[in-house]
Amino acid sequence: MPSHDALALLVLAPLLAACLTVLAPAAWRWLPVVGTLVALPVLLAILTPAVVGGGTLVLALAGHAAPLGIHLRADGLALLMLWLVALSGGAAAVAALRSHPPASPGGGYFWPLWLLLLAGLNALFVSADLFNVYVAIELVSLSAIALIAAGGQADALRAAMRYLLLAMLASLAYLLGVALLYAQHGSLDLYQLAAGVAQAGGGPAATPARAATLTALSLITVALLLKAAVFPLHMWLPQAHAQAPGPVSAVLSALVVKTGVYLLYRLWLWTAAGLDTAAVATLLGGLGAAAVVYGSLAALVQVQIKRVVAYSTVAQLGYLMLVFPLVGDPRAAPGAWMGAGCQLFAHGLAKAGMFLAAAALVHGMGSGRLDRLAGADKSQPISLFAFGLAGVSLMGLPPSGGFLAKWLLLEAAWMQRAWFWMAVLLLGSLLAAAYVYRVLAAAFVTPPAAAPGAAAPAQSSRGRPVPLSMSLPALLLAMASVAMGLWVEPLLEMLAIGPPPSVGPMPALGGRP
Amino acid sequence: MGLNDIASTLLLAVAAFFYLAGTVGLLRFPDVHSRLHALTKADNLGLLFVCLAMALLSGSARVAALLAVVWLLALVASAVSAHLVARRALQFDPQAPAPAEHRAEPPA
Amino acid sequence: MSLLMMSGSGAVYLLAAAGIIGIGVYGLLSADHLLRKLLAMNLLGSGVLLLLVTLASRGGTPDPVSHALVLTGLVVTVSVTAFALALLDRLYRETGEIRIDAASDDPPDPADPADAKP
Amino acid sequence: MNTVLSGFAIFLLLNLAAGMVRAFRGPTSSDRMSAALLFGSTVVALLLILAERDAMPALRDVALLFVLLAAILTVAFVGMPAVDAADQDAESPGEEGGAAPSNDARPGPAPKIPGGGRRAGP
Amino acid sequence: MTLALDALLALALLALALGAVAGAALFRSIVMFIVFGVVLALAWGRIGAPDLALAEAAIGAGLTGALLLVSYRRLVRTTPRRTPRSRPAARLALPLGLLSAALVLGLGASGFGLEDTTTAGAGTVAVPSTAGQAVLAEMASLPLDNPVTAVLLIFRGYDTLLELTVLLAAYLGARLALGGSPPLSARSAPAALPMVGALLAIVVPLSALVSLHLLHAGSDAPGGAFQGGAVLAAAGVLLVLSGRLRAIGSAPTSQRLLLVLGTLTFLGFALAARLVGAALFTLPGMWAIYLIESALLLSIALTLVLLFAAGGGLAWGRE
Repeated sequence: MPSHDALALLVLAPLLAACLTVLAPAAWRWLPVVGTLVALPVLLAILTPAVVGGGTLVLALAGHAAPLGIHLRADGLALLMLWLVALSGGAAAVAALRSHPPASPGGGYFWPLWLLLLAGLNALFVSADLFNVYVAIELVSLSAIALIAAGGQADALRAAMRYLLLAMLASLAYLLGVALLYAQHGSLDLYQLAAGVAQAGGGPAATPARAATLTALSLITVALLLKAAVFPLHMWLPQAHAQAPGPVSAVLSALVVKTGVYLLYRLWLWTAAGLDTAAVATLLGGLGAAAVVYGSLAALVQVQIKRVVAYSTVAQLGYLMLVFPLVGDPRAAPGAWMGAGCQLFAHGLAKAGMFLAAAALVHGMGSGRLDRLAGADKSQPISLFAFGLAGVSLMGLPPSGGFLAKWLLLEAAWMQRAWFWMAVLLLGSLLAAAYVYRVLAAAFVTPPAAAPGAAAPAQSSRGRPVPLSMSLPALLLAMASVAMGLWVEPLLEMLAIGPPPSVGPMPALGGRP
Repeated sequence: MGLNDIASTLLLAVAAFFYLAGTVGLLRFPDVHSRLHALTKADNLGLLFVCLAMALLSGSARVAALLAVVWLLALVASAVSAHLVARRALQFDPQAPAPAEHRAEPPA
Repeated sequence: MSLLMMSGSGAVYLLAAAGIIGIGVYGLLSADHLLRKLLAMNLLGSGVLLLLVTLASRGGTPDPVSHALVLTGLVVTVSVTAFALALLDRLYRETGEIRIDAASDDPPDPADPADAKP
Repeated sequence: MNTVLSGFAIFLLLNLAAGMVRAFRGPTSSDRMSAALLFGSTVVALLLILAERDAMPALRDVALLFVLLAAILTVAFVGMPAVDAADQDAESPGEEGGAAPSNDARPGPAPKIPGGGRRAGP
Repeated sequence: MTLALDALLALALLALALGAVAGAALFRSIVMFIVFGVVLALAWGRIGAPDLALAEAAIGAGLTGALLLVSYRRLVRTTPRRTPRSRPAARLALPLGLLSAALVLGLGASGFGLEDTTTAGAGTVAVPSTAGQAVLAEMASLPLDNPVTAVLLIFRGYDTLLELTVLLAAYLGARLALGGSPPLSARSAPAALPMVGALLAIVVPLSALVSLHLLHAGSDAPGGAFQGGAVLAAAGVLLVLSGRLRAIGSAPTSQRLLLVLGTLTFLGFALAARLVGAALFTLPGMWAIYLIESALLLSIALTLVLLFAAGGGLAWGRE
């Protein structure tokens, strides 16, 4: 199969599968789902060598070139995200197959939505067209929010509603920005727009063209910050991610919020690459730093395990924003860029694993509260181990992928003597260690024999066995996030394909930790 | 200005009169039912004359047929709508005159 | 065919779009009832779409791409609105609530012990 | 002729504005709905005029569509409970919903909206 | 004269928008919003976008209006009295609203000032013309005359496919959110009156005809699958409201097929193009466009009716 077809099929196959899942009789719904889970890695296995060998792949749909038609585009970053969708999404789906059986009545709605979510994510990552991205964002938001509400508890519905309102608002801000850009430059292609944006934005200070272009970029940026839940626009995230069913939380934290970050990269490192973005980069970095500190501190004081993990997502997303100031220095740029890629991937794996592990722990212990985890070390060893392993990656301990990401970012900060960013990176790791440790510590406590005052559920819910299909995907993802640090060359090789213009050609590999 | 134009202008003037009457009624009449009565009758006549004027201006049989459909449909729709709104007003709006036999009508 | 540029009409609709967007933002923030929030959101969307077409047809000829985009935008908006109304329906039935603090941070932790969620 | 058509269109728009006043003032929801009916017939006329004036035959299709939709919206409206803040008919017997057990649960007070509250009905 | 007409329309739009967000009466807001959609359709017509006028009339004013009305009815029926809380956001509402209006206005006005940034620095800019101009230039070589339909199906067909899936996701999501609870009745009792029966007998067949007309017209004149689908859906909504159709918990296979028929047909053509060696999403000719649009129309109509009825499927007859 030609690699171009594989690129398009990464979007179209899940779409087709979603339709088939709607059509299939209940007993056969699992088939298109499993088919998609298998097909995505296979398609990627076809696509990856073509991109790594032949450079960025561009596909003009219906044969119409860009201002007229829509381009699909696969470069290193897109490929990285596609792999993340296939791996994290796949593992979470295995867990979800157990918690939401396809043959159940709800499964007839849950699984097509899951597949549409995957299709939307893939569509977003390969799209080169601003409006197409808008439609993909809507598909992702809509299916993600519906999946949050799948539980049906009051808190989940509230969280879904709040998320929906903010997502609608963000989409409209995005669309307004796109309208301004299209009116100004006559194209919707992210990469074609770069020339016009550079010209309009680089012009004399107070021209209307410059004002309109910069406002459009700001509107889109605010919209994406909201989608990416970057501090201080994170307020919807903790509830939404904590209240969703476990596998859905995993996908939300690992993939859905990443769409905002991914598009911010595309916008500021590609489309607006011709502008002098130092101030914007500092601002975005500052927000990221605030997110790292705030998210970590908030994670430290949570009572519910899933909320700890959700706030940890707020913090970890902050690291991804630190890239903007760090790629400013040409010497440090390649390292910072690779660090960002590694962080995207490592966090995607680790956080999906952590949420699945947390869900398994909650299931096993019968409660989501930290003080009820006591004794989990005995009854839930696999889940707890997975949680800890994912925590190792989040803290950035060697040899995990998280370590590599943070090391690369630190190195980039060191090269430009950016002490503030270095301090943030180190502080974030320390705080991550603290909140992961807090969960583990709560689990290793010996359960009180019979707490007198508290209405302790003595043995009823203590140590319910957890099916392997819940804990094993978590363990695999957590292991992958750690092992990634040992086997990172393919990833770095991928990231070197089509880096942002400001980063320039990547140096030859080798000599990396 | 040809004969056609003059005729259509006249028709439009008549239409304007009916529309004006309907609107004045809607604004000035004291209760829902009289307002409704002013509105539906006058406006449908107004629409009729607009349709006639436009049919004349376009001079195409196809357009004239389409306009006829529009007007007839508007007639049906407004008859039903007015009936439903009036019926509902009887049931729910206390300041509307409420004859006993209507009050007692079962809700179907 | 289009009369947009012959007079100052383009500017008039631009003005209208800007006003609608402003009113939409106002309504969104000031509304308390969720139904009204959704309504304001739809207004805001209409304003944005109107702006998209008005700006794109600056040159005088209608821009078919912008029309197609708006058509897509309309369908997306009605889809999201319909979903939101279903969600609101369920929320209302579960909790009796018809309002939500979209801007507030998350509520305090519920202290109930039986909040297990798989 | 174009001037005549434009003039008539403006006249119709002014009519619309008058209808808007009624729709806004109410006082009952039936008033609002009858104002909306006025909108229907006026807008249909406007569309027919504009179709001729701007040589856009497609606007006649839009007019046809409006006539169809007016009927549907009325039927949707008729099922409304009359509990809008401006309506003050909570004491009228519950009539709608057929056999649904809505009679006892029906017209509760209108949803309280801050900044407004219930309007004093006439 | 023309300017006065447009200015009046714009003023009406603003007044209606204001009426929709201001004041306490929610029902009034909904009526104002519906009328806003009606006037907006007029405005689309004036801007030279009759396609959008059709879509706005059917989708913006008609279906969204009916959705809001029915939702209002469901919510208001048993709404308990609640004490309002003070909200900081409400205090920011006015300044922020004014600010955003001023911002957009300033930008739009400045956008009017510079006609062509794209040609200003000729040669250095990679974009030769706007996408819209490029489409108009290509129209001569296409078998259809409506550029909007050409964009929707030929140039940006991929967008349309994704948009269909958004619609499908909305249906699936609404069902999931409702959680298998029995669908609430959308029926209104007085709709069982004999007059309504007469109305149905006229409006439903006519809607079907109009939707076919719009579908057929769409290739050469304004109209198309979305507008036609919305009109057909409106007829379905009327049937639901009057109790002729009722929502049931889950869809039978035939309806599930209809739901995804549009997406599947489009997807099928998009992929089949590769079999004959063409680029993905290349359509083989007018017949394919008609086929796809017909399938789209049916799927869109059914999905919209199901979203309205809040049901998994539909069945004939009263509840």
